[in-house]
Amino acid sequence: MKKLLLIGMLLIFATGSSFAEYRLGALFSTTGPASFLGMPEKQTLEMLVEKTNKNGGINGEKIELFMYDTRGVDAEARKKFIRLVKRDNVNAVIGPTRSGSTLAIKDLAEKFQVPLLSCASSDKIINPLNKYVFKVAPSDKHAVRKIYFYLKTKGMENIAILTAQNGFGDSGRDALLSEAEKMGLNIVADEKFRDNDRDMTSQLTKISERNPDAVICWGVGPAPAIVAKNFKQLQIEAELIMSHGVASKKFIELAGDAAEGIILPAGRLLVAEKLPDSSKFKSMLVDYKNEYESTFGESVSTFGGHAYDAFMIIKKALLTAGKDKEKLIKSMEEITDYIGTYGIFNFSKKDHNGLDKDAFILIEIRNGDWELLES
Amino acid sequence: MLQINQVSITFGGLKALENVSFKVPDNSITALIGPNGAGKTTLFNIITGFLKNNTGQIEFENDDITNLPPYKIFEKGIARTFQNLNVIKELSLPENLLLGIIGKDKPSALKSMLRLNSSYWNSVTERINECMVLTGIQEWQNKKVNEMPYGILKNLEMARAILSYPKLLLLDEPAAGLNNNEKEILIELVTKLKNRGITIFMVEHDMNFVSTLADNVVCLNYGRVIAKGTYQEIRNNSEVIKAYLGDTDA
Amino acid sequence: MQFIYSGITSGSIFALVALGFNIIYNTTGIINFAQGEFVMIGGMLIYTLLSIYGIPLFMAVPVALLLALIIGILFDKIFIKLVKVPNEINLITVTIAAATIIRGLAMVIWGRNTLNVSGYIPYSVISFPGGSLTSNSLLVIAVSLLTAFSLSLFFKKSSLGKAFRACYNDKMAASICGVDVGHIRMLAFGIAAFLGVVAGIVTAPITYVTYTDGVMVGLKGFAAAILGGLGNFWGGVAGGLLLGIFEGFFASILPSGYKDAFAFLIILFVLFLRPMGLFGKKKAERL
Amino acid sequence: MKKINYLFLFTILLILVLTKLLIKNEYYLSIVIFGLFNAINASCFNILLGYTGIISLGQGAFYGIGAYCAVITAASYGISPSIAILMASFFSGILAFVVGYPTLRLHGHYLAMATLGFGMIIYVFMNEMAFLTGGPSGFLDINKFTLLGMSIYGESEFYIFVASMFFVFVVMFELFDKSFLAYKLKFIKESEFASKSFGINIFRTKLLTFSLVAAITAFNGGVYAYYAGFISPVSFNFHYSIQLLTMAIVGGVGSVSGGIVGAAILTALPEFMTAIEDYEMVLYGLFLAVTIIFLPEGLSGLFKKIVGKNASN
Repeated sequence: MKKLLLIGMLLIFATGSSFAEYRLGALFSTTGPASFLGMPEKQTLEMLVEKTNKNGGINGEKIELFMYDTRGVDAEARKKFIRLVKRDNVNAVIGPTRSGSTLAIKDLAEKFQVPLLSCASSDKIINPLNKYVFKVAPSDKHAVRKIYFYLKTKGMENIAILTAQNGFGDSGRDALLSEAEKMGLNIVADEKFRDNDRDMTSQLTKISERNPDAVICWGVGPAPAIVAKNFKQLQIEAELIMSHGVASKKFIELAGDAAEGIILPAGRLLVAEKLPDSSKFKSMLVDYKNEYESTFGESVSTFGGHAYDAFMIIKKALLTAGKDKEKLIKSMEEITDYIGTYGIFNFSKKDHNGLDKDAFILIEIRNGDWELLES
Repeated sequence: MLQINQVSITFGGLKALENVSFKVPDNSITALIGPNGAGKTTLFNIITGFLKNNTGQIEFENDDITNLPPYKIFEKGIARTFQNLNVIKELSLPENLLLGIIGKDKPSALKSMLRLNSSYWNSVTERINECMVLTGIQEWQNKKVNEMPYGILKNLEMARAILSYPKLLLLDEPAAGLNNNEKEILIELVTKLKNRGITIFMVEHDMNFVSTLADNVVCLNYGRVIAKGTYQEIRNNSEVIKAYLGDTDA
Repeated sequence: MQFIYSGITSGSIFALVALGFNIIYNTTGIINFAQGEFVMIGGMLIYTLLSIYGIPLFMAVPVALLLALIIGILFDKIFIKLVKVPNEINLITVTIAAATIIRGLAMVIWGRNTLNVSGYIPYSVISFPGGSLTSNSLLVIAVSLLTAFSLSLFFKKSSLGKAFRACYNDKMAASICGVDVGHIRMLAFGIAAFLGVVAGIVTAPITYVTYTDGVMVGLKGFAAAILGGLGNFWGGVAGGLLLGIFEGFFASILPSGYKDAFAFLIILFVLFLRPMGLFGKKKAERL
Repeated sequence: MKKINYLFLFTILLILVLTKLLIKNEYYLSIVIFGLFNAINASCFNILLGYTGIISLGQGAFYGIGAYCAVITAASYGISPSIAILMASFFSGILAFVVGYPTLRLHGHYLAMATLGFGMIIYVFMNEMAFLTGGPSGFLDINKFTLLGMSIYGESEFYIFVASMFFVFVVMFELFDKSFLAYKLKFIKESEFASKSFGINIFRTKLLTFSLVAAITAFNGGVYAYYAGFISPVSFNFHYSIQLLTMAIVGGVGSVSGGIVGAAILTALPEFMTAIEDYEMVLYGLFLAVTIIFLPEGLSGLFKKIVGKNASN
């Protein structure tokens, strides 16, 4: 009985679609462990869509946004992607937040022939290349290279890594291990932690016994802040380096004094105001930052920047190509010299990311704020 | 039929049973009596394999069954009823009786699922009906279990035990909680069972009940056998009287 | 050696949560899957009182604890008491539902971000042989053990505590002797919530507060209670400390990715050897 | 012997066929497919909890083991997916036997803890054995699913396959429910003491049930993996096991329809709540709480009552 009713309801929902506007889909992980990556992405996109619509939309047509929460669960991302494509008939999809979720829907994007602009970092998203899948977040290896170059110039060779047991930490760990081999650095310790671990002293004690020159921690959420605190508590004499996963003011707030002196690779957005005036990124980043912070009353995060870039790219493509999916792909592949929050995007048929290692800059935390370590 | 040899068990220093020995002869009704805490139910649980005795052995039809798991002891032909009723409220009366059949016959699960042995199940239905008639519960078969009076539930348990065609039937306080009318029916039933060749061994408090039925009586006190014999012999045994009087004093 | 110190710190929290489990188990016979949520609520409450309303600490803590008692009692009134057929499995599932609701509400009220509570005492690192602890961790250990001791005194000495213990032993007998069992159960939830909130308050400066925190801490507390033997007061405390030390130990000798697996493996082995937990008594089965 | 409820089986079949005929939208079809996977898992959980009285919070692990084994063996040894699924199912059954051997001696909350611990251990291994499983980022190289040389791809084809699998499962479940086996298990659930003294080797029965259920769950997991085309450990963690518990309880334990109804409702529910994102968790919890508080026999119990009343009128 109930099942019949259910099907009836499903049918009513199924017939309610219209095709007037540009229909944009988005999948972000706004709950679950990756929520503090997903939330700024969601808010940024909402802000941009609203603004665009207020200013007359694209080619005079309004954008309708369909946005779902993946809860950080890959199966959920898959479900919601099908929903976007088959129920909401979207022209393109931005997201998902997490690498795992993106990989989970990679084949669907091809099957349904819908352009997907992922906000996740794993290299596997664009390699092997899938005609319909783009990535606006820089790859982990770019961040890792940036760190390793820095360590090399400082003459540090023995490195300990401490990575989160999730997709972010895992793909970071892969990059850390493979790039270390290429650049001739020694990984002296390879430890892990879980997102909900609340004490890392055991791992850090083990690390400190190996006397590394630098400890690189790759994780998101509150756990890296606890690593920073425990690191200080154990008085380990090594340089502590974090990933771009902590590039939000929240991290400094949580880690407090323990954050002082930590170095991390991050997008330029964090230090927008501190960029030299000559930087071509400055005005655009400051604008986005101010707009975001005044709209939502919280500090901007570089992850929101991914949504910003993704929206700008899709907007550009829609402006020139319209809704036709093949044309849309082609026009995205032709985008070059787009100045995004993470660097200059140069897409091509073979490169669906368009960023290089200069997407990242190194930042040091000093006096509770981000400072540019080098430009 | 059943022989208890020098059985002892201790619980954390407390001797619950001490060198208990007696026989349950073939085709008889034997009653185990004794004041509360004498170790009657403990002995029952040792016989049925739920407790492991420290020393001594138990023979059933000259087979050593000491410390066998409960289901093996049942397979030898010993069935029992319980002090606390073990019926499933959500199942009907005949369904509850199935337990006696399943354990005994061990029917093939696959055949049953694919319904390949319907003649067997027809015979089961017949056996169940027969047994309900025998125990006088057939008119309750369509009622819900939680609507049944206590006496019927006790008979249900009895019926379930009989269904497995046991050689030895252990009854744990069969008369407890029954009114006189129900007791009489029970006496009739137990006699019928004895006439069918089932040996009966029971724990019972009700002396009238014991005197009417039991061929032999064993009296336990503080874990030891203080007397055994016919009811008449036991009745005049001074130790038994002391044990019971002591019991009533307390 | 460091793993012992950090193990005792996290272990004393597991111990408090395990005590909460035990108290509810003893009065209702169920596992309260929302026990971890009480810990999260504790952190959230103290954050709200201190950081949002700016109430001084010496006032904020009693207010939070009072609220905890109220939350626990409401929990009993709303979820447990209403269940029409209060069998074990229905009650357990209703606590799962309650945990989901509490977590969802916390997300709506306090948002998804991790919140920071600043330390109650000045930060310092205290060195021990082979390791160190922060002043905040010491506070956690001290408060947890103190709470456990005062609770055990309450159960031993006060008449209300005695009524509790009567309920543990035999509900029927207790109610015949004039103990209002429903009342005791309500109080049990109050105390369990109280313990959770104590744990939440003391850990907040070390571990921060996120609305999802309750799940893991609840699970670990459950594991600790089982390890020590469900319903056994000091067993829960010992189970909590042991679990904390196991975790630290495995993280320090094994590839740390596997540490959780080994902590649970140990629990499984303990259960296989002692099916009623380390200090649990085998319940005499009524046959 | 109870009569087989042909009406129930026919209704299920009718719903499955109608779904195929009426739902053309692949999205809704995919939701139904997910629902069917959940329904099988929740029913399996129901066999354990509602019939045998085994509370297993590690069912997600068996689901995951099935999924991973099925895709790993196929990808690395070139075995055909359908054979790989069977192998995964067999392996999972054996594993359940080995795990169940010490575990099923435990009871109640201790058993719940042990199975939960088992689930956590498997979850850690799925994450950490990256060389096999791809780690937390998931397993990507899933072959196309073929059955007897036919390739099955896309929602519509998969629906036919999964729906047939589901129907076979329901028929088997119904046959089981109406066979003496269901009573045997219910006796064990109600009183281990009585069952033991009536000659039932309860440990062996429990162990076989547990293993068989694990094998079915793993089979289901294998098919799921090929349908999803991507798997990662989060899909099989402790939360999924708890979800199965809630599905079984909301639907009603101890009946064939319970797990199915529970899975249908709780799979569909979130789809209607996407608009109220922030309150989704609260509402989901409220729905659960209200069902358990006011409908002790679950939703299927409620339907039965309504149908029963109509019939008696």
